[in-house]
Amino acid sequence: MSEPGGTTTLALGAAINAGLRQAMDDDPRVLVLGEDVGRLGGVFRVTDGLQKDFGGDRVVDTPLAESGIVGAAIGLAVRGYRPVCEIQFDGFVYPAFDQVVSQLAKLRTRSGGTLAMPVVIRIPYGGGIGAVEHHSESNESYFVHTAGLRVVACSSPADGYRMIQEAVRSDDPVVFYEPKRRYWEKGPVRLGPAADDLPLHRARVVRPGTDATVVAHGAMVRVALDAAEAARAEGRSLEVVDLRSLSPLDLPTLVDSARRTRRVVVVHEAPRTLGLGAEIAAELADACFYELEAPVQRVTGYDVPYPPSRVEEDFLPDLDRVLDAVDRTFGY
Amino acid sequence: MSEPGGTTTLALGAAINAGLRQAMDDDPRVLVLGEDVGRLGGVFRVTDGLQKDFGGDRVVDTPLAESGIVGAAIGLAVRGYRPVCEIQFDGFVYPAFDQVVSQLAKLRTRSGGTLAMPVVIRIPYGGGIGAVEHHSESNESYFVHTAGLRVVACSSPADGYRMIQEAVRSDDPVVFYEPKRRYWEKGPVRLGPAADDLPLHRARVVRPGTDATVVAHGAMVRVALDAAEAARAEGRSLEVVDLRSLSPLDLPTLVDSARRTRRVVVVHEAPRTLGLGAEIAAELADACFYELEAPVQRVTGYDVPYPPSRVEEDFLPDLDRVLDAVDRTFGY
Amino acid sequence: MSQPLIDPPGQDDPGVQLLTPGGRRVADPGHPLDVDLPTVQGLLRDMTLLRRFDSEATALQRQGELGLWASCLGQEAAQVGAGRALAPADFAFTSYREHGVAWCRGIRPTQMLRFWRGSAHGGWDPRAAGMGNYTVIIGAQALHAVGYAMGIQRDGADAAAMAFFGDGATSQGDVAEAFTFAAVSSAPVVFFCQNNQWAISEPLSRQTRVPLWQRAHGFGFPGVRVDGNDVLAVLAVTRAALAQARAGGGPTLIEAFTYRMAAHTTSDDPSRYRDAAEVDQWRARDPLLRVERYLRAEGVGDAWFDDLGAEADDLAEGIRSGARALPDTDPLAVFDLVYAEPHPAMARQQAELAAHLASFTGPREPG
Amino acid sequence: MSQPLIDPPGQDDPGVQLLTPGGRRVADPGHPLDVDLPTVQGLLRDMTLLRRFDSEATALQRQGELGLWASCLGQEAAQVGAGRALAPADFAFTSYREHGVAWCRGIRPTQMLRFWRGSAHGGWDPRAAGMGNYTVIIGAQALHAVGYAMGIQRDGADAAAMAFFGDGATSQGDVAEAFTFAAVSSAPVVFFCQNNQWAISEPLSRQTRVPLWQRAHGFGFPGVRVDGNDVLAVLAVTRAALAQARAGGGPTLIEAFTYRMAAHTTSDDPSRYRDAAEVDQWRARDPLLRVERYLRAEGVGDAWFDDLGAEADDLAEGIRSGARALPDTDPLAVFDLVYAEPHPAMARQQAELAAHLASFTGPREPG
Ligand SMILES: Cc1ncc(C[n+]2csc(CCOP(=O)(O)OP(=O)(O)O)c2C)c(N)n1
Ligand SMILES: Cc1ncc(C[n+]2csc(CCOP(=O)(O)OP(=O)(O)O)c2C)c(N)n1
Ligand SMILES: [Mg+2]
Ligand SMILES: [Mg+2]
Repeated sequence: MSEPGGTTTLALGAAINAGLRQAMDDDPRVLVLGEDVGRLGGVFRVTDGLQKDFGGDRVVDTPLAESGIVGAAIGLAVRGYRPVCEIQFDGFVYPAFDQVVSQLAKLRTRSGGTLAMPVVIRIPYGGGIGAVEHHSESNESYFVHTAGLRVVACSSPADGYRMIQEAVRSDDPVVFYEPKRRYWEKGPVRLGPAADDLPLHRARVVRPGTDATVVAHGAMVRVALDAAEAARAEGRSLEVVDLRSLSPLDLPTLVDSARRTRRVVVVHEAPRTLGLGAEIAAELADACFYELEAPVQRVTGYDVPYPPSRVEEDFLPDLDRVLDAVDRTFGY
Repeated sequence: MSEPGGTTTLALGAAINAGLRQAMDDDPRVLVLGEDVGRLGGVFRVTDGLQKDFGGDRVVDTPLAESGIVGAAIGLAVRGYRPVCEIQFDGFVYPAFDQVVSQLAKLRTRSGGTLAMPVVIRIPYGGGIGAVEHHSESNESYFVHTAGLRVVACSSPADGYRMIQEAVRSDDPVVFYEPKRRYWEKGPVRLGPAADDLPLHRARVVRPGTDATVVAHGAMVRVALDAAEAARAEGRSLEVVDLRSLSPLDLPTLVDSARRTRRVVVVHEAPRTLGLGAEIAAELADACFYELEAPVQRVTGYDVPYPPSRVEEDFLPDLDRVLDAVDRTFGY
Repeated sequence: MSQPLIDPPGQDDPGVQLLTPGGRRVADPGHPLDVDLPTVQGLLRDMTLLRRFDSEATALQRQGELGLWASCLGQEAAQVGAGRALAPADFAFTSYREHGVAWCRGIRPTQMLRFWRGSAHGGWDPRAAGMGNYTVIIGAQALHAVGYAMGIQRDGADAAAMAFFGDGATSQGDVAEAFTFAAVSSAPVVFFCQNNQWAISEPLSRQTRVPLWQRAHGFGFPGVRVDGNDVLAVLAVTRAALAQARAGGGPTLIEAFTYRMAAHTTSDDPSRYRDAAEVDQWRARDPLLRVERYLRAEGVGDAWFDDLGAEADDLAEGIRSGARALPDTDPLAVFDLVYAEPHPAMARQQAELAAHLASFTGPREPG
Repeated sequence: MSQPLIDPPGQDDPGVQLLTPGGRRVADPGHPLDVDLPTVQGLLRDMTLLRRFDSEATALQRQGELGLWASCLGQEAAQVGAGRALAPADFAFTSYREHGVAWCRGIRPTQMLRFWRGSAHGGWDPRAAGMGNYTVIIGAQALHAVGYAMGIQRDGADAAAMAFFGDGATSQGDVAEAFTFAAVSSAPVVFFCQNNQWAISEPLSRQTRVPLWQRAHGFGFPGVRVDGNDVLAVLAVTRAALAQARAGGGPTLIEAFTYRMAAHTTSDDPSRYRDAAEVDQWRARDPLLRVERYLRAEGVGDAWFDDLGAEADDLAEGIRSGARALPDTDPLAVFDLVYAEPHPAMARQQAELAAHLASFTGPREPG
């Protein structure tokens, strides 16, 4: 690591760790709650060292109960704290669903706007790490459909470092998705304050292009970029948009890109039916009815429970399926 | 009530009651579980009289715990029973979310196809009855997005009577939505067996038309029909499709209608973002890219927690919003 | 196979009692209470006004002014005893029935009625009142109380949180999780369970086969049953539990043994599931009557009671007019409540609804 | 404010014991057990083969043949004692660590390894085996066991269900709800909690501040602690609880006091959170060693132990070759598993994937 303000190279997991550390340094009311987040530093080590440095009162190993974690975080928020909850794996958030959907998401409305809910729920998500059942899910749709929540996903160390800090600073509840299969991938991170950064809820054109747009988030951004690189060999220029914010969607950026390229492919690991691709397809069909040369294509997980790991690669969206979908948009 | 086989007039709630009674008569392994389903007959009286006639072992007043209800139903299903769970109101299903999504929906897959899960989860849903918080939600998207579940919604007494029986007969888990504001609306019901009925997962064209299609389910079917009637006065012929099955969607029926009318409006009470309208819009945009004269329009709840009842009518899709949307489809 | 319903044992043990149904002050060495006469008068005043508010609200519901009402009739002592045990720095998280607790926190009846009228989901600023808004999802608030108490610990504050819930709620996983979180962190929280014997139509035996106060022992903290119709006993037991919590002694579960005298809510018809005789039995243990008897025996005269009656009449009149005058939420304001920070969908949809509402000239067709 | 971690009392009470760590048979009047020598030999055989399977699986994971493995090292007595107490008509619902229970239900190691290899989510037919598939979501299976037991009641069958879970699982709301459902319906279910002192990195004190067996009392049914490293005691206590359940006596919670000798799973590094000294202490209470000592004292000679060693070698060899030969799930078959009845999306997406897979000629690029 280098000096604050300088640029260093970090893996995604370490970048989020650095961001959390910065957030805790900046505001003594930021707490971390979860299973094994303390001494172990989390099963992915994203909270590594935080308990040692900030103590057991600020980095709390909770009982094994997700509803309890989120419910307690809500109470802490009422008391003025800013809890960051870790859900150990995507598939373990469901026991907390009621507290997230009926309490966390609704409390500001219920209180007539008097109670802010600055709670972050970190969820390592997605497949590709050869894990057993419930450890590879992409369940963002449930939260994107839930009014009162904000939902984001980071795809790079630089974004992981910045976005976690912005999520912690938000006075609204933020579900923060971390693409676990990218935890160990490294990238440049500029430490320290950066007022000029892209706001949390803006998408980013990570590769400009002219012939078609590929929209992705989290781990799928790399797949989209690889597809764009491969397409270049075939003489096609693909624009890649990293959504970053899943709720709200940055529609202006999406519409702008769609109007320019006139062809759109959305990629996500979540099941197809009512995955984010549905919303993006519906919105773009509406906003770009005359501009689109082809219907928005969806490259997604299938509508089955996440498959056993020995065959997961067949089920995850990959470069070939993305390129096939791009081809389809040229078939209209 | 008239003789079995004859046609009688029943309110929706009474029709579902009659269907449940028939299902319990037909198969001694059908059980009813829920809060207040026994002596009280449920807060909407949908299970009225069942405990009296079938006994406390088959109609079970459970402890006040939804995860417990669904979890116990799963165990009963493993033992060969066919439990019908009542969730008292839409907003109370979330404590059971883990059991529904991680267990009920996945157990057949997990067991390599050896364990069927013939469990029905009845949910009175939707707004318009002047209720307090959590009593007016339309949360079908969560379950439609969940692989392994089937999701249906009835809109009429005739369908309520038939569809509940088919749901109970299904060897897959079925989330069964009942539009609570229509419980007291009456309609003709043909009692007794009816082999020639529309299959559970088929949509129904409840009013044929030529100029635009309005797709709805549950309580919104009546709103769509009223809109069609009003449109006729303006010289427009609207086709109304009652989805009936929300998962799987009956795409052939939807595509057929869209190809004929070339204009589609989807109506639902659920919030707009990732509501069913998104999926239908995405699918129809894809399947009818050249046929649609306008993008699929969505008339939905807003992306806010369901509002206080004194203003709910402003938030529920109504005839005017449907007609406005139809108008919009003629503006392209 | 049918299993007979097991009656939770101890149904005839009312728990800690300091005032008999006949109005006789009794001592309980384990639960001392030092109250002067004006304090007891104050408690009866609270309960009397609360009962009047409650009956007024029931009437308003019948007149169509409220969408629903969940009566606390019969539970006044439990709610006022607990509510008055709370110190200003404490914080209460309740279900939908604790109007008496809200009353003690200084929340006005009309603020409470905003929820029941359908004008708003809340009705007061929780932080200003020291009490969260009504919570409808059974048991959810127990965890909020524990989290709040964990915050108190971190602040080093001299305060406690209190979670109120019903007998039915003890079956919810959230309540058990709250017990665990509170126990392992020794959080300054008091769990106050009003066992009013019914969860809508289900008797206590559908939720437990042992007295509820015993639940606490399995989690490693004290549980105590108190006569929930004895405001003095409730005050004493709750004060002690709160003091212990504030002093770092960890959580306590209080089971206030009481009875729901009215229907579950105005939508409910209890004649379908319970005997009038049972209700009559409990009428003899009325929480207000015993205090009145005690006060009269102590020499408080008619004049005081007449004044109180007049005050209740005034309150009722204020509630009636106040409830009718309650403004509905501005539909467009709903969009401003959801997020603290700007949100494009809220702006868009607010504009959409504004345009839609503006398009009406005459009355609208119902949906 | 920091609250010190409270050590759950009774950490030095191992619970019911019938065989000391030294191998001496002791009597417990409340827990009689009538076993002959061959039965004890059978139990040691089970534990020995299980331990060999376990170490073989750990090795296979290191070699990349398994994606993950959750070792049951140290918990053999708890699992085999409980597993052998089950009658054929009973049904077990477990977490992911109960390989010993599966072994006793006649499930073959290679069937179990399908899960850990990533070939399938299950690996056996639950109804044929009398045991549900591994359940990963902590605590969920406790409710399934109760529901199954409610079915047994309705069938009037002479059987019981058994739910296995860990110490950490006792914090989950689902487990508490299972206790409530079982208690109020007097369901024939036994809750078998293997308290192996750790939930990944969290010691027991993060989950409870009293011994776990006491949890049951708060719900109104018996709880008992048994030395989980004493296979005879576990057998006796579990047999008795199952017999009571089958006879209509309702649920029991058994806390098997044991220790997770290995890492949580092969992905875990326990050196980050626990002392080797603690592990060493528990080594002295090894569940196999004490039975060996007992059998040798009873005159069982080297020949028998040698045979057992040879049998274990054969088993290991079979596991090694069997695991490598395990077929992966056919990706297209996944679509056939989801629904029992025809489903258009399954058909469509199956065809889509089939076409996609067919399009590859060479190796694919990783995603
Ligand atoms: C999670 C959830 N499930 C079901 C309900 C419906 N419901 C409302 S009140 C009630 C009974 C509550 O009983 P209890 O906890 O004893 O409180 P009481 O009403 O007696 O004060 C039920 C089942 C709900 N509000 N929330
Ligand atoms: C709902 C849920 N939350 C979290 C996890 C992650 N997790 C897997 S095992 C485990 C610890 C379980 O501890 P315990 O119940 O004591 O069982 P043990 O592993 O010791 O056998 C955790 C937290 C999970 N599988 N499910
Ligand atoms: Mg009650
Ligand atoms: Mg453990």
